[in-house]
This record gives sequence, C-alpha cells and structure tokens, in this order.
Amino acid sequence: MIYRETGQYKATYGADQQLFPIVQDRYFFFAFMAFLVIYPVFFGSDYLFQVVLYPVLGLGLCALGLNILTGYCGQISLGTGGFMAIGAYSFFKITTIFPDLNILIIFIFAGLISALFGILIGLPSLRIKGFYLAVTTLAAQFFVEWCINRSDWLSNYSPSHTIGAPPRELFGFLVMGPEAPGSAKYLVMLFIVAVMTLFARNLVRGRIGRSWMAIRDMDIAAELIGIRPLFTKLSAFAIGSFYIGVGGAMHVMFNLENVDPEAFEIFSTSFPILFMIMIGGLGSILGAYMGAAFIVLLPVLLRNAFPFLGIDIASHVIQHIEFMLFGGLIVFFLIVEPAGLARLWQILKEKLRQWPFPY
Amino acid sequence: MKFGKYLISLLAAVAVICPLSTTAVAEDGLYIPMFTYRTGPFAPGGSKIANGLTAYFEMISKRDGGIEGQKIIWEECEFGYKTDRGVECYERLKGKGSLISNPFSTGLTYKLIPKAPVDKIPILSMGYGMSGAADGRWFPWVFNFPTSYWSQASAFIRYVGTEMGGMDNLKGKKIGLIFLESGYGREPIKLFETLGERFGYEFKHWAIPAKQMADQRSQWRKIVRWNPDYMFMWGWGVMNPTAVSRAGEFGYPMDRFIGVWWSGDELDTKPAGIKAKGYRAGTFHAPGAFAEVHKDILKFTYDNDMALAKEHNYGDVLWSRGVFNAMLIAEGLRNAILEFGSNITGEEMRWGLEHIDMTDERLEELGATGFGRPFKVTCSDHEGNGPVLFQEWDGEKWVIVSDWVEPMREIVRPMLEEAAATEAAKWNYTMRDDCT
Amino acid sequence: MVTDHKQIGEALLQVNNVSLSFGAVQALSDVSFEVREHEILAIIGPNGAGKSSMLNVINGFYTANEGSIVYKGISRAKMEPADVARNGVSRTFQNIALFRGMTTLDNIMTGRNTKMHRNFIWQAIYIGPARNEELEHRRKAEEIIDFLEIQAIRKTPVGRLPYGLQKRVELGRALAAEPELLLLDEPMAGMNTEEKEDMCRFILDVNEEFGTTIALIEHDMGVVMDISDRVVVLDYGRKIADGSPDEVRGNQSVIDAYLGVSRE
Amino acid sequence: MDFLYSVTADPVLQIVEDPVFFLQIILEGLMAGVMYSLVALGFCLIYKASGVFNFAQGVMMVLAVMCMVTVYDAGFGILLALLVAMVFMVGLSFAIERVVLRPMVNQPQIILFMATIGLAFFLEGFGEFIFGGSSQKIVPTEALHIGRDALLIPMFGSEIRLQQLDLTAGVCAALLVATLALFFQKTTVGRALRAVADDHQAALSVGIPLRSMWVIVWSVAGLVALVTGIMWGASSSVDFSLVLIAMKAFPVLILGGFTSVPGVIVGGLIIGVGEKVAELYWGDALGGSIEEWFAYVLALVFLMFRPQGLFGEKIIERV
Repeated sequence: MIYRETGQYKATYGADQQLFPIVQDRYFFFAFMAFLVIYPVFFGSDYLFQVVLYPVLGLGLCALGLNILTGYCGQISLGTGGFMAIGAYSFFKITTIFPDLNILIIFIFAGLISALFGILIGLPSLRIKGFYLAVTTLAAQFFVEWCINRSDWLSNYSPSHTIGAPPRELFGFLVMGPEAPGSAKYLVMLFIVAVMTLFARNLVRGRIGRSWMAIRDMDIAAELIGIRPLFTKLSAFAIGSFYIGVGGAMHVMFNLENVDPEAFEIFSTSFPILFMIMIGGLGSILGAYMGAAFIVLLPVLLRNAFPFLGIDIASHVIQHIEFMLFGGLIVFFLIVEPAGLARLWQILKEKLRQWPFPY
Repeated sequence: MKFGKYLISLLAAVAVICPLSTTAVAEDGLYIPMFTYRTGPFAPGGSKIANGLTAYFEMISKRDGGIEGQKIIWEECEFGYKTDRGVECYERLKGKGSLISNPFSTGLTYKLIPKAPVDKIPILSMGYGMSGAADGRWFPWVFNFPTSYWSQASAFIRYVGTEMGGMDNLKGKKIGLIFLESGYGREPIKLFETLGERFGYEFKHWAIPAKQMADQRSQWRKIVRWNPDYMFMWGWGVMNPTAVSRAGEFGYPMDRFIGVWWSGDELDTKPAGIKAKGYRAGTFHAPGAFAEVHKDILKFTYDNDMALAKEHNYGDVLWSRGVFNAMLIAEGLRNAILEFGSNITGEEMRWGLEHIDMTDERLEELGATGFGRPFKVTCSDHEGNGPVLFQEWDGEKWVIVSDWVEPMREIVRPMLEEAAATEAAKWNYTMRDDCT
Repeated sequence: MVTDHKQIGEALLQVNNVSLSFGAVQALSDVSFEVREHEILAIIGPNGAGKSSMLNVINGFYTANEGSIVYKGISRAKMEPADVARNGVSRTFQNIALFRGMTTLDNIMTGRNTKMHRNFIWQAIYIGPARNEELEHRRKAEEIIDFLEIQAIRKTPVGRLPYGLQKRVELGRALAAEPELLLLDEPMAGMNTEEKEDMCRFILDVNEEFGTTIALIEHDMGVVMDISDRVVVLDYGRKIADGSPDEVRGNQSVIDAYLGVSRE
Repeated sequence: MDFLYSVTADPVLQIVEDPVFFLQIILEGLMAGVMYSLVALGFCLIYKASGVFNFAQGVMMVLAVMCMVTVYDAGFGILLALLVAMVFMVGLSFAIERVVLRPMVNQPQIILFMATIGLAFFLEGFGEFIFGGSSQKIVPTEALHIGRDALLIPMFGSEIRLQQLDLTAGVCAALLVATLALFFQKTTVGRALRAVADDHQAALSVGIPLRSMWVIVWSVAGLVALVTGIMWGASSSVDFSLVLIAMKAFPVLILGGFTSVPGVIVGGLIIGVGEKVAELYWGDALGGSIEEWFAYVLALVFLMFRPQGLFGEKIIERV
C-alpha cells in the first residue's frame, strides 16, 4: 500500500518526462541521497571510506562511462584501464604543473584528454564490430600501459614511475592528499559523481541517448533512419571515455593515492569494471553503481561473514571460497536474470507497486 | 522476486556487518597484522614468506611466551597480491591496534606509504618498496632495512667488479638488467645508470611485462645478441624460473647471471634444476637453516617434526626471509617495550624500529649468528645500509659463495636523499629536524 | 479506390538503368522507373526478384554498380544512408528492424532525431533549451501515436509487442521523420486480414492526409491492386512491367513470372 | 633524423648484414607462433561449436596441468597422471555443460561470455583449493621426454639455435591439428560437430544431441589446454600467473577468425613472426618491449582491411 501510483496523473508531457514520475520514487531518492551525505560524514570510519565508499564511487563512475559505451551504444571495450590511467596521469601532470588550479577544473581537463584518446580509439569502430572491436580496444589498453611504464616525464621522473595525490584544497578545505579528512574526500567524490550521473541520465534520455541505443539495437536500421553511425559511435566513445577518465582520476587521487603503473593493469581495472556493468545491468545507469557495489562489496562481505559467523578458517581458504562463491554467484545471477541487478530492482519495484493485491 | 529479496537481505547484511567489523575490540597483546598471499599469481613465494613469519612468531610465543613477557598476537590476512584487498586488510585490522605494516607487495607498500603518518603505523618493507624511504628524515614512518634496492645494486657492482679483479676493470664492460615491468622492477635502473657513468661500464635493460613473464624469448634473444659481461635480474613470481631456464636455453652463461634477493629462492632454480647450476642471487641473510634460531623453530614450532617443517618450507630461502623479517619486527617491539613499557603504540613501535642496532652480540643473543649481519638503523637512516651476501645454486641447493659485500654508501646515500626529497615533495612533506 | 482529388505530380525519384551485383549474383540489371509525387507505387515480383535490393539502392545502403538515382532533381551515384534519410526518405523493413531495447515512444522519438539539434552540452544540462526541444518533439511523436492508435503501448519495450503492433510502430518511426518519400518493405507480411485492413487504412491515410509519396513492396495482390496508383514488376532483377494496376494485371510476362513459365 | 634512420634504414641494413640472425628470428617467431596458436586453438574450438567466447580457457589450461603435476608428484606414473588429467578435464566439461551451458541455452553470446568469466573465477578458486596454489608445481619434463637442450645448426659461419622444447611444441601442435582435422572430417561425431558449429537449431532439428556435442567439444578443448599448459609450463613452473598467456591468444583469434582452425594456426604464425621481427629490429628504436601491444596493433590494422579476419567468411549485411 505504500508504493502506489494511483491518483498521480500527468497533465503535461513535461510532467511525464520527469526523472522520477512516481512521487514515492522521488521521495525515496532524496531520502537515499540524504543518507549518503549524512551517514558517512557522521559515522564513517576509514574502513567504510577506503574499502566501500571510495571504490564504489570511483569505480562506479568508470562503470557508468563503460556502460555508456557498451551498455547504451553497444561497443564492447576492454580498454577501460587505459582510459583510467590517462585520466589519472593527466590529473597528476596538470596539478603538479599548475598547483593552484581548482581541482574540479583539472578533473574536467583529465576527462577531456581521456575523451580525445577515446575518439582516436573509436575510429576503427565503424568497420570493426563486436568481439573484434573488443580485442582492438585491448590494443589501446596495452599501449597506454606501455606508455606509462616507459615515460619518465609522466610520473615527474619518479624512479618507480609512481604518481601520488598531492595535498589540494577546494574552497579553502583540504580535500585531497593523505592528510585530508576522509569525509571531505568523500563529499567531493559524491558531488562529482552525482553531477555527472545526472548529466548522464539527461544524455541517455534525450536525442543522443536514443541514437546510441538505436546503434546498439540495430545499427543498420539506425543508419537508414538518418543516424550517422560514425558520429554517434565516436560521441559514445568520447563521452564514455570522459567519464572513465574522470572516474580513473578520482579513483587514484582520492582512493589509491599512490600508485605505480601496475595499478592500471587489465586484470585489476578493465575486467572488473566490465563485470560491474554486466552484473549491474547493461544499459542502465543505476546498474553501473549496483554492479560496482556488488563487485566491491561481495568479497568484503564474504571475508567478514566467516569470522562474524564464528567460523574459523585460514584466511587463504576464505580467499579460495570467495573466488568460488564469487564465480558461482555470477553464473547464478546470469541464469536467473541475465539483464542484471538493475532489472531485478525494477522487477522488485513492479511487484511492490501491486503489493499487497497482486491482481 | 525471490532473488530480489535475497539481494536486499544481502545488501542489508553488508550494511550491518561492515560497521561491526571495524569496531572489533582489540585483544590485549602486541598486535601484528600480516598481509600475506597464499593465493593468486605469486602464491608459491608468498606462502613461503608467510610460513616463515608465522614460524618465528610461534616459536618465540612458545619459547619465551612473547616479547618481554607480552603476548604476540599475529593475524594473517590474505590479499592475493591485490592492492585493493590489501587495503581492506589494512583498514580492517588497524582497528585492532596494528603496530606495523608488513606488506610484502610493492603495490601495497606504495599505497600504504602516504597512510602511515596519518594512521601512525610504521611500515617495514624489508628490502623492498621504495628505496628513497631510506631517508628517515623525509619518511619517518617507512623502513626498508637492512638494505635498500639501491644499496644492494651498488653491492652487486662492487661484487662483479671485485670478481673481475678490481673496479677499474669495469670500464668498457657491458652490464644488463632484466626486470619485471613494474615500480619494483624499475627501481634499480637509475642507480645502475649512475654507477655506469662513474665506473665506465655500459648499461642496458630489458623490461618483462607481466604478460610475458612466461615467455621472455625476444628479450633473451636481444640479451644474448648484445652479450653482456654480467646480467642482473629484478624479478618475481614465474618470471624468475622462466628467466633462469631461458638463459640456459639461449646459451647465456649461468655464472654471469645474478638475481636480486627476490629471484633467489629454490622456486626459481628448481624448474631448471641442474641447468641452473652457477646462477647466483643476492641476499641479506644466509640461506639454509643452520643457526640456533632455526633449531629453536624446529623444536618449538614444529615439535622437531622435520616432515612437518619441510611441508612448511623449513629452510627455504624465502622462508628464511620470513623468519628474518619476523625477527626484526620482534627486535623493534622489544626496543619499544624496553623504552616505553607495555601497551606500546604505533609511534612507540616506530621509535623501536628506529633504534634497532644489530650488533654481533645481539645477533648471537637472538641465535642468528651467521644468519644475519650487523647493521644499525637510525633516525635519518632507515635502511641500515646492511651488506649483501651472494649465494649460488649448485644444482640442488643454495650455497654461500661470497663474503658480505658492502654497498657503496658514499654514492648511494646522496642519491637516496635526493630521491626521498623528490618523493616527499609530492606530498608537501617537511623534513624532520629532530634527527641528529 | 484511387481518389479523384489526389494530385499526382512530377517525378520525385527516378531510377535510371540501375544494376547491382553481389559477386556472381546479379541482383538488379538495368532497372529504370520513377516515383511521382503523392502517388502510391507498388513494387511487386516473385521471391528473389530484387525488390528489397531495389529499396536498399534507393536508400543508399547498397551502391549500384551502374546507373544513377535522381531524387528531387539531384542525381547521385553514391550517398550515405544517413544523408538519404535526412533528405526526406524513410522506410520500414521486411524483417522488423525496430530498436528492441527501447519503448514504443522512444522508437518513434528516434525517428525524429534528425529534426533535433541541441548539442550534447545542452542535453546534459537538460533544463532549458534541450527540455523545450524534447517536449516539442514529444508532442509531434504523440500525434503519430494517436494517428496509429497505439497510445496504450507507449511505454512498452517494443521487444514485448506482438508482431502486428511492431509493424505499426515501425511505420510510426518512419512517419516521425516526416518523410517526403516513404519506402515500405512488405508492410503487411505475416498479418491476418484484420491487421492488413488496418495497415491499408494507415497507408492510405498517410498518403492522403500528409501527401506523402509511398513506394511499397507487397506480395498480397489484392492489397496491391486496391491501394496503389501504379505498379512496377521485377523478375530476376529485371523490370518486366510498369503501369496502372489494371495494365499490369493483364500483362503476359507478369503472369508468366508468377506462374513460373520457364524462360529461354 | 636519427630516429627516422633507426626505424627505416637501420633495420634493413641489419637484416642484410646478418641474414643468418634474421633467419634465426624468423624461426624463433614461428616457434613462438606455434605456442600462441596452441593457446588460441582452445578458444577457437569452443567458439566454433558452442558460440561461447570462453574466458576461462586460460584457467582451464592451468588447472589441467596442475592436476597432472599433482598426480605425478604424488608418486604415480606419468601415464597415469596424464590420464587422470584428461579424465578430470572431461569431468569438468560435463559439469560445465550441466551447470553453466544448459541453463543458458538460447542466451545471447555476451551473456554466455559473462558466464565464462564467472566460471574462470570459480575454477581459479577451486583449483587452488584442491591442488593447493601455494606449493610449486614443476612439469616433469624428463618423464614426458621433453628435451630442454638447444640444437645448434651451423650455417654460413655462424649458427642457428633451436630449442628442443619449441620443436616438441611444434610437433605436438601439428599432431593435434592433424588429429582434430581427421576427427572433424572423418568421424560421425566430427560431422555432427561441424553441423552444430554451422547452425545450432538446424543441427537440433536433424536430431544431433547438442548437449553431448558440447561436452565433447569442451573436453577436446580441455585436452588442448592440457597440452598447451605443459608446453608453456615446461620452461618455468605452473601457477595461476600462466593465465596471462591467454592474452596472447586474442590477437591470434582476431587475425585468424574465431571459427577457423587453419586460421588460428596461420594467425599464430603471422603474429609470432611479426612480433619477433618487430621487437628485434624496431623495438629498441620505439622504446623496447613493443611486443606488449604490437600484436594487437597488427591485428587491428589487418582488421581495417579485412573485418572478417583471415579465413572468416565475407560479411554481407542484409536488411
């Protein structure tokens, strides 16, 4: 009875086009956002920030970028780690060259550089499709890895080519660097993620979003009704890479803080982020974050579950079990609901809408 | 629908458990978190180290009841050589009162370096991590004694120089380095280059990206073509045995191939077996189990059960490294306890580490005569500048073939200081001025 | 059923001596005909006669090996399909080519994409110009939804719709672009009589109300003879007849083609 | 100018000056190519018959060898060890068919691909759990009669150096491919497999049991994985970092086409030779270790001209 839309009439198309046409959804969303702001700021521990919130936000934004490219526009990419590295190294270079520049502006520049590279990588997509394209994006990944491994300049001549998060202020508050309070970093991340997610939501429900989905669902038909394939694909590559670039920069600057090039290696970046959107739901903005939460939280949960339940086993055996459970759950979810967590959420809402009278 | 419910309960469980786990109450004792990896790509090496660490702690717990009467509580946290998992371990266990971080992975060390001063938990990256951390004035919380990569690299040069009959003979010689493409592998390049300018040898290096660890063909083809007088290796994991095998296959003389101390375990030479005879590796503790401390471990930890001990890698090089590492931690703890009494904090532990003075007498007391070599840590010198020993694979086991070789302190130290200052600038650190 | 008040004008599209081959297969050889403004032209022929290929050439999806297409007086040998569409040619497909992951409304809105111009920064911000544009086009899309009587399935993903409705949505998507020339590839294939009647009504209405020129491929002779102004017959990639339905009906080679008389 | 010289004239001069060395590189490239082809072969077989891009192939490879080595180390003979490993892989195929493939019939390729990702995680945990990831596994090369020596062939004053191990791999690959070809061409099962590869539903409609076909093909891929794993593991040791070898297969697969066995062989050889020649003659001028991405760029450039791969059928788009 709580979740009823009866009596909510839309008199204008404008009202029907809102982000949350159902009132309860809107309330729930604002309540959830308020919770996201308030709870961590007052009760957040380093563990919560470092292990849960930073990775979910940073990697979630990357997942959103990849979802724009793969979920909405249908171009499978395995080069996510490369774009993250470009974002992170761009941020590092710009902020060390111009230490006084506002970090929000630097994030935008880091994203733009990543977007430019994305356009470059997207060029072959006109001719190459599907798995073939995925493998060519690997070329981008390995090329970037190779570059950051080889260039001294990119890491400001660090002998091990590490880059780190320098202390930076935003509007007079210390928000970056190891000394910055966890909640300050978190709020900046949350702000960037919220704004960019809103933008992404707007994009995918408008003309550009429809073009992307048209190309994804049936590229030939899309072309025949006047959608330019190259431009559309490149725009997805550019915008997706922008998001991944910003996400990568945030992930490194707020979360990892000091990394060597290995951190962008394919098994710790590209693949997990691809798993996130697959599990969360291809072509869903909420799905990107749900997937990120799933991939980040499940191992944490499993590790905490055994001691919590009082089961005492060696920590490497937990790791084995974790791998098996994790793999098993992926297969299980795919069998149950291939469209991902976002679809499950939707089904749940539909059921709730009818509850307690299903007919 | 059913699964939707599961999902919700799953998320709810996460929400409940996460805050819970961080508020776990610390037990009374000296809490040592151990970030280990018995899984993942580097599991064979990782578990030897973990076994060594555990063996020592168990031994002194049983023999002495702890350190200076205080119980040691150590907890393994498996991170599979993955930095994010390592962070999870670090954050989860630090609530229990971690006294030290002992990451055994370069990626995790880098991640923890900026956190150490904030959380006030010192890092002991024993002979790995960031060379520049040797300058304690810039990095008060990071230790890499008994010797850093750069000191060791300089000892390598001194060693081969001596072998050629004097440092002057290095002029015009060719020295190559094959390394794992990572922050770790890149670390010594700068030093080898600098020393090359100084001693007039030619230096070239070849990176092995992780994907080519088990391949390495082109690199070895290039190496053999250039035919260097000496080859050094900075490798880890499956890269090591592959490189040793390839050197044999491509006809590079084994007696001119020397590995870093992470490339000198039985793991690295056994696959090539007798073909690896003559391959050498550096180390900062003697291979094998012969010292008093080893006998105590056999007696107390493994109940004199040799089969059990062997199963736990008793006497292997990396196992000894774990033991050595644990011994140094214990030494730091002891210093801190003697100075500050019971219930020491991370800051006091740092003081303890900073005042480690491994003299011959102290080594003997520890039952480690011949196992380690004297070195001294100070406030400004966090590496102790310890000497390096060289061991050789005789086809079946590692044997010591050199004296302790001193690093070139006068060259290395200024470089370390410069590197530390550069790294510190990244964080806007200020230099400590209470070091004399 | 041909209405008196309809003004059939000059040729909107001319197909001049078009030939097309895939490797050794000759799909079209030397085909010429024209489509006149405001008329309904039916292209018929047995399976494999090259009808769909013909539409694909007009569309720019295939490039003719020889010959040219003159559209609104401008001749071209090669043109990108997207540009053809932007010049006012819309089409539907033999095997439904809807965007299955999207709702009916989104499919129809996608048809209007070429008419929308706000760049992505405006769209990302949404409030203001992009929203106004979106609402304006939503109004147009709703008109089409009303016209095709598919209000109830507005927000349903098209993948879940029955076949007949999908065909209707596809027509809606083509109409959304406000085409001057509408190409329909077997709009009634696989429908029952009732659905066919509906579809015929929509086609005629489109033709009359909006004055849209229509070229359609259809197998149902009854329908073709009823609604079309002119009929072009293809067989084995050649044009064998061109004229009013009655003329074509009596043409001997057409009868042969359909009855399968062996040719020398 | 120096740079231009070092990437244009210099490599050519080097080749002309020392043709024997060039020949050596070509041969080494071919050897490496065979090793890449072996990895790619497993992917190709599974993709061909079940339309699954099997992400878990690398893990299967490690698992197969680990099983073999574990049994051998436990003191059983090498033949028994090989047999047990084969049985293990067949059993694994049964399990995969039952648990993963069967519930996912008719799902799109991307979903199946995702499922194999889950499978890869599961198998890695499972493998470490039962075989123990932490103890070192060494391939018993002597028991397998795999030589580890180098053969020296004198030629024009210098010599060519070939590895017995590589030659063994080449012979194995040839035998494997020949057996597979015979199996596919001459046996009823092979014919059924080809039918399945062509069209699942059509194959079902003529009464080919799809499920058992899948089990067979995954088992065959498992055996290929075992051979591949032995060859790759022989010069080092067997642990899960060998999974990275799978990355070597991707450019080979694109080049050769996902479904063509000859394509995979030829693709592997092209990649192997191209990579070695590029690395040896151009690598240093461009910054070293260009192998890292060269194969992918080679495949990419190739695809721009032939999007269907080397032996793939020409794609005709229809509406």
